[in-house]
Parts: sequence; C-alpha cells; structure tokens
Amino acid sequence: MAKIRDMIPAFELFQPTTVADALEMLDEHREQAWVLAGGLDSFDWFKDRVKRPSAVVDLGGIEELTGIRDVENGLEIGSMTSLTAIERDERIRSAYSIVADAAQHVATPQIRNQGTLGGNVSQDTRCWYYRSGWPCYRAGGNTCYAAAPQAMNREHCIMGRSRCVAVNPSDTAPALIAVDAKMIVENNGGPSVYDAEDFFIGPAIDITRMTVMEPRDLLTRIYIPATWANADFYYEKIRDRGSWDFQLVSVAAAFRRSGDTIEEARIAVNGVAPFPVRLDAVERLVQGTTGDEATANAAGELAIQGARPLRHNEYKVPLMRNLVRRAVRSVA
Amino acid sequence: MDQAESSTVLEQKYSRRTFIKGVIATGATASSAGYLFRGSPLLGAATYQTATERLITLNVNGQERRVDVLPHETLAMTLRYKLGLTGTKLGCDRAECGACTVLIDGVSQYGCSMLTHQVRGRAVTTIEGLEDADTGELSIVQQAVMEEGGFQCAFCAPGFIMAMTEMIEVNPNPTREEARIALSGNLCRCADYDKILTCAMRAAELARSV
Amino acid sequence: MAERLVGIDIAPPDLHAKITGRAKYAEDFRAPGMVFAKLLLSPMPHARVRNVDARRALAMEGVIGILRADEVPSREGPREACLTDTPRYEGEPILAVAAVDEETAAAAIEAIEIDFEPLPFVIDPLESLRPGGPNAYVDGNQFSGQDGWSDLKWTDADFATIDDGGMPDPSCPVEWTKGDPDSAFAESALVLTETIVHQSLTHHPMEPRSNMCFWEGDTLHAFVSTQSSQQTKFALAGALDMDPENINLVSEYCGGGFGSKIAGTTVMQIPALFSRKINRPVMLRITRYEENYVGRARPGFQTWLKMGFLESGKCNAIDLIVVQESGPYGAGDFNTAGMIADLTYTPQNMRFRAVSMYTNTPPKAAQRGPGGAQIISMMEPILEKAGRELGVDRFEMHRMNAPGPDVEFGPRNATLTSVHAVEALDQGRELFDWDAKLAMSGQRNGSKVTGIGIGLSPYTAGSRGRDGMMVIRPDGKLYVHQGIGNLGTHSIADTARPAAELLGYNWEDVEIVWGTSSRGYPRSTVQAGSQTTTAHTRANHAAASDALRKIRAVAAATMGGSPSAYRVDSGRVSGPGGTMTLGRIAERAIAMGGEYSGEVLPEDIHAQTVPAAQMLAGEGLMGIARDNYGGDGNIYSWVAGFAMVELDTETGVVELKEYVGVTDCGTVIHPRSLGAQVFGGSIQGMGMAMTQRWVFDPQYGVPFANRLYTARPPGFLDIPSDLKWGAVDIADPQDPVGAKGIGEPPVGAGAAALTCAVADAMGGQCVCRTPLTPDILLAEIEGRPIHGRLDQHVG
Amino acid sequence: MELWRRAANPWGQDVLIGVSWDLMWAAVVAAGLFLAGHAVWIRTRKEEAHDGPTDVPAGIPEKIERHSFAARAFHWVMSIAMLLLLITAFVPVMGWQFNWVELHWQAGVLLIATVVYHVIHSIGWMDFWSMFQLGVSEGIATMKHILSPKAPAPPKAGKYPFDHRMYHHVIVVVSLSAIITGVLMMVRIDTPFWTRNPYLFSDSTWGVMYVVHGLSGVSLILLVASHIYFALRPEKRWITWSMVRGWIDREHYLEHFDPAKWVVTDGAMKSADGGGSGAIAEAAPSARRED
Repeated sequence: MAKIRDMIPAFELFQPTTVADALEMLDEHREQAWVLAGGLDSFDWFKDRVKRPSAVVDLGGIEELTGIRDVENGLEIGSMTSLTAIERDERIRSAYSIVADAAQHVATPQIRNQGTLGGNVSQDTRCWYYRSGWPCYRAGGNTCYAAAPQAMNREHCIMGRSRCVAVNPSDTAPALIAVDAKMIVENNGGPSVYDAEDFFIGPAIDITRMTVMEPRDLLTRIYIPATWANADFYYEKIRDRGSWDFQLVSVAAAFRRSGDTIEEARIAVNGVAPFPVRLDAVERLVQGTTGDEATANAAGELAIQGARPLRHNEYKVPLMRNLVRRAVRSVA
Repeated sequence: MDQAESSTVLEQKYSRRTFIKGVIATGATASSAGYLFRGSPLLGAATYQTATERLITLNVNGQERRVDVLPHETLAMTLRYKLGLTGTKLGCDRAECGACTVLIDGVSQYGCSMLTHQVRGRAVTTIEGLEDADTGELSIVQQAVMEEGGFQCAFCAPGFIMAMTEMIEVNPNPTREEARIALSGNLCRCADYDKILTCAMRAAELARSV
Repeated sequence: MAERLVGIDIAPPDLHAKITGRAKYAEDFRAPGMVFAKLLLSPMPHARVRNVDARRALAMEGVIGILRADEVPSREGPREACLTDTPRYEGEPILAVAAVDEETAAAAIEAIEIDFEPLPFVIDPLESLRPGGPNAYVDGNQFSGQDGWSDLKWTDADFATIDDGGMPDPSCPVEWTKGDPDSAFAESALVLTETIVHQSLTHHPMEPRSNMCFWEGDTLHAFVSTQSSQQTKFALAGALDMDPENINLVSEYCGGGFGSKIAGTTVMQIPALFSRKINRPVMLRITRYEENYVGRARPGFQTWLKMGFLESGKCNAIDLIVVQESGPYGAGDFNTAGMIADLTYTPQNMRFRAVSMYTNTPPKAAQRGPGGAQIISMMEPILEKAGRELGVDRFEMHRMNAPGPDVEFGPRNATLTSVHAVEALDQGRELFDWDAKLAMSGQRNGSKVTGIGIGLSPYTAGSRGRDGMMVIRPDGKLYVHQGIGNLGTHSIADTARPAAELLGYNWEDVEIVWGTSSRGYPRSTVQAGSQTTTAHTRANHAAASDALRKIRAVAAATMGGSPSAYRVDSGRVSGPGGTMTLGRIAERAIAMGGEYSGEVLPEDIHAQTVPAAQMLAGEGLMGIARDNYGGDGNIYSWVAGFAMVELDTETGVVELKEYVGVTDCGTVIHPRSLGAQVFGGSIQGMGMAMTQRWVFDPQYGVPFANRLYTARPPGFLDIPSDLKWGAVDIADPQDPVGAKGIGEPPVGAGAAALTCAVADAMGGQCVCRTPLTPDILLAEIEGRPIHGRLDQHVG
Repeated sequence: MELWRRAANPWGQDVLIGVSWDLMWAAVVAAGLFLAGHAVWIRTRKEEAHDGPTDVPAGIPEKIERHSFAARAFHWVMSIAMLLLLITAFVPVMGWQFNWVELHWQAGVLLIATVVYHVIHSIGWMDFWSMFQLGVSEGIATMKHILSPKAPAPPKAGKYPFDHRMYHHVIVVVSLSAIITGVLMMVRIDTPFWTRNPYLFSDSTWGVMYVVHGLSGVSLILLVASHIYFALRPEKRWITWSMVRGWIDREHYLEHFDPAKWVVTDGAMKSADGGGSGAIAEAAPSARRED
C-alpha cells in the first residue's frame, strides 16, 4: 500500500466528561480505543497513518483530571494538567522545582500549553524506524532495524535493551522518579498505584508498550509525596537544539541532606534505555558522602557499568557518566 | 447495519452519558465548504458513526461560526478550508514549526495539532482577529512589527504574532531572554530571529505604555 | 526636496498584508470546483514501476482522475520529470490522483496497487566510486550530453590510500591547475592535509511548494510558490511546451526558497497538467513530509584538502579534491567550491579536482551560497589551524590571505568589480573586539571552554540586469513593474528605490507592481544567487533614466525650453517653462504617444518584455530600458563573521554567545533589511554547521530526518544572544547604484565562524565534519570518534 | 483464523513475517483435544488379550538395557532444551512477558549440541539402522490394530516399535527444520559469536524462514505434548522409566519385543558401561533381514 502521510484517518471521537465514562468507553473499544490527552504524540501517529484506532477518547473535557491539589502529605496532579500549569505552579516551583524544571524542558511553549503531564509520561518512543511504520519487534514484526550493524541509532539506547533498542522520550519521567512520585492508574476494576519507576516498563516485559498501562487503563493522577519536598534537586537535559528536541540524555536527581552529608538520594536518567533508569547503586554509593569530586566520579563510572552502546551512540556512555557526575557534584 | 440504525444504537448506548447532544450526521453529504473532507462513506473501510455531533458552533475571532466538522479534523484545516481563514499557515502540520499558532482562550497552541472538536465552547483567535474589526486598527503587536519592519518571507509571521500576543499578556515586561523563550515554539527559516525579537520587545514596550 | 530613498529603513509595502493574514501564498488560493491532488511517492530509492492497478482507486466515489508519468513531459538522461516510472530516490512522485477532497485522494492513493522492481542504489557517493560499487543509474554514474552514460570508478589503490586515511590521487571529470602546486608545497613551511565531510541538508523553506492551477480556455492560471516571477512563467511554459503568453502566473508571496524554488518547482507542472486533463482546478498541497522529498537539499561534500603555507602564514598552495553528493539530478556546487577556495585564500598555486556523483537521495539544488558556504565552513578552520601551528595571529591569517582588488581566481582567472574583504575584516575586528576576545579564548569556566573564530565568506552577488519597466500614470504615481519574485528579501521594493530616488519620488507615491504576471513584467533575472539587488537596481535605474529623459522631453515639448533644463522632484517637473505634476506629464505622454507612452519600444529590450510593454502602452509615461551599464569582472560580496562560543566539554554542547557579521556589499540600500540578511544567512550557516542533517538508513536507502524536528533547522534558542552587524558601505564602482547582493555570503561566514570557534574551544582540534552536534564533539573530546572519517549522511 | 502474519516491509512490499499466533493457539487446542480424546478413547477400548510369550529364549537377563547412560543423558538434556525453546517461544506470545530471546537461542544452541552428539553417537555406538527400518507391514498392522481392537495385534517389534520410529522421524524432520531456520535466524541477533546481520537474506526469504520455523514450533507443541502425554500414561510408564533407569524388565521385554529382532543376551547391563553396544550390534543384521 502506498504510503500517505499527514492525513488523519477517520475515527470516532468520544468526549467524555467523567473518568467513569472514559473508562467505560475504553472498556468498550479495548484495542481499538486510543486515549487522547494533549495529543502531540497521538497526532503524529495518526498523521503517519501508522496507528489507526477506530475510537478516540478525548480526555480534554474531564475536569476532574485537571489541576494541582494539595493532599495529605503531598501534591496530587491531575494527569491532564498542562505542562505550562506545572511549570508555573508556585507550590511545585518551590517544593518540587525539579518537576517544574523538567516540564519547562519539554519541546516548546505551545506544546507545553497543550501537552499534559499524563501524556508526557505515557508517550511512545521516538525510534524513527518504529515511527516510520516499519515492521519491527515493537510493531509486531520480527526484527529490530535500529540495532542492525549499519543502522542509524544515534538516539537509541545503551542499556536495558531487549530486542528493541528504543528509548523513552519523556522529560518529566526522570524527575517524577526522583521525587518518588506515584502514578495512579485506573480501569473499570478500580485504581492501582505504581511507583514512578515501576510505571515505565522495558521491552523485556512488554515490547509493545512503554508503560504498565494496558488498553483499558487510564492514568488519572500523579501523586508527589512530601517526603522529597524541598530536597536538593538537579535536572539537566542534553539535546541538539534549544527547543523541540527530545533528550539525548537527561538526568534528574534529588538529594536529602543533613548538614553536608547526603542522607538519601534518588537519581534517574532518561534517554539511555527503553525506560527511565533509576540508579539504585549510585544512590547507595553517594549516601553518606558529601557529593565530593571523588564520589561524583565514582558515581559516574558506576552509572555506566554494563552499558552496551550501538554503532552510533557510544557518546551516550560518557554523556551519561558526566551528567551523573554533575548531578552528584551539584550537592557539594 | 446501516448508518442511521447504527447512529440510533450509539445514541441509545451513550445517552446516559454526559455528551453534548446534537445532530449526528448520518448521510454522506459533504460540507458545502468541504474542500478537504467529506462524508464518511468515502473513507475506506472505516465508516464509523461519530459519537460527537458534526455540526458545531465555533467562536472564532469573536464571531459564532456554524460549521460541519469531522471528528478527525484539525483546527488548522477547519480554519483554512472551511472558514476561509488562510492567515493561519501550515508549515509542517506536525507541531514542529509554529506557523499555525492560534490562541485558544488566549493561550497559544498549534492549530495543526488539535481537533476542531476540542475547541468547542472556547474562544479561538487567529491572525485575522487581531485587527480591530470596526476600525481596522492594528493590534499592538502588529503595530510593533510594522514599526520594526519585521519578517522576511513572513510565512511564519502569523504564528509568531500570535505567540507575541500571548507573551505580552503573560509577561508584559520581558527581558530579551524571556522573550526568546516565549517565542521559541516558532520557527523562522529566514532566521530573522533578531528582528523578530526586536519586534516582540517593541510590542511589550507599546503594551506597557497603553 | 524629495526624501532620500537609498540607505534608510522603509517597511516593505507588503508588510501589512503579511502580518494581518491577508497575504496570499499559493496554498491560500481557492477556485470554484477545485479538487485536490495527492502524490504517490516511491517507497524505494531506485526502482522501476512494473505495474500499476488503479482500478479500485478510480472506482472510489469522489475520485476524479489519475495522472501518470507517461502523460507528463520527460527528458533523456539524468533529468527530472514531475512524475516518473523509474524513481531515483525514495519519495519521488510516481503518479497523482485527484479527488473532490484531499482525504479521498489519499484513500485512493492507498488503494492503488503498484508493483516495483527494486534496482541497485547508492546513498554514499564514495560507494559508487569504489570498484564494483553500485550506481545511482542503471547505465552508469556519469553522464555527458555528448557521450551519454559512463561508469567512473576509482582504483583499488586510491581506496587503499583513502582507507588508510590518506589523500588519493584520482583523475576526476573536473580538473584544473594553476601555478605549480607540487613545487609550491615543497616550499611551504607548513603543509596540512585533511579529510573533511560536509553534510547534505534540506532547504526546508517555511512554505512547502504547494501549487494550484486551472485553465480558462487556452490560458493557464498557475498559483505557485516561486522565488522568481517572470522567469518562472517562462520556465513553466517551457516545461509544458506552451506559449508563455497563455500563462497567468500568480506568485504574490513566497514563503522562502533559499535556492530551492528559483524558477518555480518541478511539481508545479503536476496541477497544471492535471487540471488540463480533468478540466477542474487542481490544488496540490505539498505537506512538510513531501517537501522533504520534492523540496531540494544542499549537496554534501567529501573532501581531501592539502593546504601549504609560508612561514608568514600566507597560503601558497592548495590541492583540493571534492566528491559531491549530487542526488539523482545533479548540482553544480563543487565548481563554485573550487573557485571560492582560490578566491578566498589566493594561493597562486592550486590544483582542483572534483567529481559530481549521482546518488539515490532527494534532489539537490543551490542552497544559499551553494558550494561556497560548504567550502568556507570546511576550510576556514584549517586556515586557523595553520595560524596556530605557525604562531601567526588568526585574524592576521584571514586578513593576509584575503584578496585585494587585483585578485584573479579560478581556472580562467576571473576578476572582481570590487572587493573590500579586508575592510570588512577590520571593521569586524573592532565591532567584535577581537583582541579582548582573544584573551578569553581557551578560558575554562568549570567544564565550559570559550572559543572564538572568524569566517570570511565571499559569494557572487550580482549580475547585469535585463530590462526595467515602469509607468508614470495620470494619477501621478510611479508604477514599477517588478518581474523579480517576492521571497521575503524585500528586494521587490528595495530595487525600485534608487529608480524612484532618481525620479525624485516620495516613497508613498511609488507603487510596486508584482505577483501576477498578467499585470506585465519585464524580462528579469531569476531571483537567485544574490543577483537581484545588483541586476534590478541597475535595470530599474536604466528604466528610470529613460523615464527621466522622457519626462524632460515631454515637459520641454509642453512648456518649452530645453529638456535638460528641467528637474524632477516630489512628483513635479520644473524648468524654464514652469512646473507640471508628473500626473499631467503622464497625460501628455499618452497624448504624445510613440516612445513616451510605450507605443514604440526600444529595440534592444528582450523579446519577453515586449508583450508586457505592449499591454501597458498608452497608460502613462513609460520608462523602459535594457541595463546597458556594462562593467568588467564578477560581482562578489563578502561577509566577515566573528563568533564566540562556549563548549561544554562534559556534554559536547556548544552555546553561541556572540556573533558579529560585517559585510562588503557595496552601497547599503535598506540597512535593516541588510542586517536581517546578514543575520539570517549567518544563522542558516550556523544551523548548517551545528544542527541540520539528512540521515539515511543504508540498508533501505530511506531517509529519516524527514521531519523538522529530526532535520533540526535552528530555532530561537539556537542563535547567539548577542548579534551585531556592520557594513563597509563602499559603492561598487561599476554600477550606477553601487549595490551588491547579500543573500549568499553570510551563510559561509556564519558557518565558518562557528566551525572555527568550536575548533578553538577544542584547543585547536578540527573535527573536520559537520554538523558539530553534541554527540560528535563529545566523542571527539573522549578521543573515540563515532563515525568513519568519510561517512556521509550520519548523525 | 489467520495462517500467516504479513507486513509491509520498509519498501512497502508485502512480506511474510511469520506464522499467525492463531496457529499456536490452534496447536494448543488440538493437542488438548487429542490428549483428552485419546484418554477417553483408550478407556473405552477393550484390548484383546495378548498371547503370552510362547518361547522364551535362553539367557534373557532380569534387567535388559534399553537406553545407555549416554543415550539417556542425551534425551533428557535435549528435552530440557526443547521445553525451554517452546516455553521461551510461546509463553511470551501467550502473555507472560520476559526476556526470552537470549534464553531461546541459548536453548537452541544446547539443542543443536545434543542433536550433533546424538547423530554421532547413534551412528558410531548405537543401533543406527534399527531406527531406520521401514517396517511397512508392521505399520499397516499397527494402524489396523489401533483402528480396531479386533484386528490382530501387530507383530512384536524390534528395539524401536513402529510408533516410536515414526515419532522419531517426524521429530527429526520438524526439529531439523526448526534448527536450520533457527541457526540462520541467529544471524539476526547479537550473540557472542558474530555481529547480527538482519539483512543476510531478503525480507521475503526471511519471511519464509520465519514461517518454517514457526510451523515447526507449532508442530512441536503438538508433538511434545503428545510425547509427554504418552510418557505419563500408565500403560507406557515402563518405557518412561527405562529412559530414567536405562533398563526394562524381562516381562516387558518379552511382552512387547520380538527377541529375534531385538536380540538381548546376558550381560547387557554390564555392557552399558561400554556404551551398550554388544547386544545392539548383533541385533542389527537381523533387523535388516526383517525388511
């Protein structure tokens, strides 16, 4: 079939106003349903005519999914809250600035105006082989084109691969892991709560998805516990251009200190694996230190242990090492 | 199942839900201004009835416009091909250039990357809506651009001007750096960025003096 | 006294339309009964269509028709047709389907069953030069009009040298030598030999090349996106083999071209032919995705460079081999590259070899500073490297090697009308504060290192014009008929300014006539190669001189006295017999007829001007003339770019801090617009040096950087926060106005200033590859380059 | 039900990419139906009493070596490999996701190693031809007996009865096609042995390979399921035990085998240490004579 781009194929549009209705629609249409949040990822898929859902459920009209609320011991962010709202929210800026910072690093102002936190963490990978509609593993085929010896894989993963070598593109994902956020996923069976780092899954677990969410699921809220409020944060995203571009590698870190000593740390890196990687070993390493140069260097080296670059992405190994170093150094 | 029947079933099925109810188009009649889209029977195998009504009212540039909109139609297409508002440009149709930037309730968004049905009940402002409808007086941003001789090929201009319009509302006293960030969702291939920035700063200045 | 019009800022007359959404670009036009065409693009980089079964598509409701390759003009050899059954790049249009709406057309395209026979293809031109390597065409990889196809391969010995990192010694289709390079190298104090790769990159004008056409009897109304107007009409007429006077070409605005829409586009033939076939107006909306393919790209270079220097820093010899990635239909950048190298470094001894290789990649075309921008951004860092090694100040390196007024360059010892490169450098040195910045070079702030660099870039900036045509109508206004295009450079208005000034007009009384060919255009140059400013200030000046002569003659005939005693100013002509408004003069000219009202035309005007002039005859006083000002030598402009960057050695990220561009482009007509051109061109060059790319999957020959976010043109946050520009502002002596164009040279200057500054921040290490993205720089810093030295299309 | 999975390759050509997973489910269902059917069928079937051994040759030991240690080791290692292969191939498709590729190819390597070992071993040390006797009449008799309990029982077999031989042959064909395609497919993944090259063959050739591999895999679901089923059936357990212990007892020997075709002499157990070749080597000529 000849390839046509930039024409959205027809679908049914549902615009529920409650979560319950949305869930029912998803239940009804199962694999044929598509959840539309901000839509920036969705429209790309539609316009490429690679994904052709028959029923699109637009969450834009569900008020209960929007907004940032103070809840007991933390903040709750509705999954449909725009990235701009997060970027500008005073509570987030003061206590969880890393989340605002990460949101601010997303694409462009217009995309942040429209894009949502839920959409940002749920978006699909940007592997260009996969996005071109090639029949790769992730698309149900029998090969990974990006890992072929001659393939163009500058933006692909250096760890966590399992047949597929794509990376998670989300800017906010590592920040949410750093603040130990919880993702509340609902379906008709009720809500489930996932730690942010468990929300994202690799191809070993399911090669066709980036998160735990299955077709009937909806990410409704993101809860940020107060445990990491006002910690020392570090966020950095390396990209080719100052706007639009997805990360090559990004790092998000939270440190809780007593005096000069790091009591506890949470560090996550994105752009290096099919899922944002939480660096548990590095966190243990830096605990009890002051984030001095030697620790930072050791942390960097530890972070890249086991990295297996592809032909064109070996640079990500030192880049990841250096970003982890910088994150740790930022404390000192 | 013929279409009329299926739509009835759909209506019944979802009637208890809080839909915005209305006429569900059942025929193949294309919109009279439907340059781009037509009725569903032509769309190959996927001939769905939509749960959203097709004939909707949009608030565009302060006017209520009645328009027949398919479920999968983007706002930029509706504006350009159904409402004749060709000032909103399609540079990439992929949220990658900003030429289609419009204001939705005063917030800048890419018209190419939202469904028209998503802006029902919200105020859409396009480049055509910036001038005073009665006097033809240019908006502050437009005046600033005139003064500074902004833009080269200007295909990006409508988008930039919409982004500037939002900027002077949100941050009437921007630094050049802040203005740069505010406008970073718009691409200019002539790379007339310096002059555009000067226009934006001038616009903010004019806005402050009003 | 009328205002001076040259050298001041005047908002272009079309700005109001542009900022209110009224400006109509090609895709903004609608016609009753208009249908939409969609293209079926080749999925393979090289193939032959074996069979097309469109029955299912044509049976769909709303489908109007199909246009196949055998219904469009085609030419022998490596020439592009608007539709083809032997596609030579992935994305080449095979056929078009028209339907009542775009969605139906798309569905119809998807319903077409088409069978392709895949053919061998080549993406990296070096592969085609390897013994036994694939060719982009079935019949070979070189074509000449006389001898047809041949197969050029370099020897195994050449490739053994190349694979060892050396400079091969191949024979090339293009070769020229000046002086005695071999002896000169022997005398050099320093010889640098480098392998440099310059990427190919897409033009990506903001407006994709959409077009709409319909027929009214034998007349074709074509709404196209084009850089040039008058010449595009003739190009389209030529392609369709029809009488140009039967075409009404509408191109009021053009959303950028940068060389990719010089005389229109190839795809503009599709709606023209299709609408004739189905007798309905046809809109061909080109999407950004399609623009990636049917749009154009700058050819990439793979280059071996040997540069010899005397102790003083003077370059005394250059040996340059360029392999050009030319796409399926060729490009001429490599020729210019050799000329520019010789001009910029004045080595006296030079050997240039080049081979243009057909590849199965999207077509290449001139892109702002074609050939020059590439070679400057590649060679300037080598020049600065030599300065470092010889202990000569880098600024002095540029200055001492820059040409003076007597320069002769290229194989035929071309000369220049004027050159003030040294003055541009000197002014830039002041504006940038080179000496203070030099002290900052190499300074480290945490992981960040400051680097500074200079790029000196020449390019052709003008040609002798053809015809100018203007009419003073009874309303007293001056109507300047501009056959050039309106692509955003403001030349549509600015080239009329010296003419209006000569006629003593105030700007508000000048009307620019452009955009619709039925309004009458004189023969004009193509709007490309920065020719327009020179050519059309000259042509319009000639026409204004003609008008002035006629005004005086009419005044004298009406009021008495000698024509030479009459002066024009502010819409009036005054002399011994009294004063008349130019509106009255126009009326008198109409009454007098003959040459005054254009009933009799000068004999030396172009045949293409005649019908337009005849159409306007009798409507006022006509100034019409050919540019006979003459002149010797080539017209070149210069930009000296100075950049300061900060390189983060832990991430490879380069932040552009400051940029200064100073130009030698003759008389400054429109300062603000000139500044915009200097910055715009420089930033395009920065994008070329730092971010933009084409990437192909080598297995399938399919490009990936086919979206803006993957092709990465520079955005607002990628430009220096501090930009300054200046101009030498010395009139070109061989020109009545003295203005030279400016579009091309800043690209090389911006790119080279950056490649030099990055090399400086790297401690003098040249990466010798573009774009200098963080991955490439970090890999270099880590000492583990991630690409082969000669790899093309990576990143 | 779909038979194949097809996709548009990067050039838009329609190519096979494998068997439909419907076939996997079909195989699972078919295996279940077969097993259940057989279990019911065998219950309802009234087996005519066999004639007891008429003529007991002299020197038949109490325990008769049937599978040497080497042969048993092969069998069990191979079965582990096979089960691993099947699990890693199909369980992820059924919904339980894990990193199966490495396990799959490693199990495949193990399978290949056991097969190579088996081929060499069987040619060099086992009664190679006893497995490859045609036994048409035996086959016909066996089939008749299966179809009707009234039909006379087939003549007693040599070491490997007809059904064993047939199963073996089918397994050989199916496994070899899986192995050959599997080995070629290993070119497409990263292993310590080479850099992957997914483009060694054209997309369509690969597609055929995937289909063959998939069909083999699906067939193996059936074959392995029925094999395990029969191994677990009460009336066959003595054979299963022989694959564990190495020997069968005299009664089973005399009941199921023709001593003329599977010649067993005293001391067979001892020869197990030496590869158990004594008895088998002598049996070979008689086996050939049979046909």
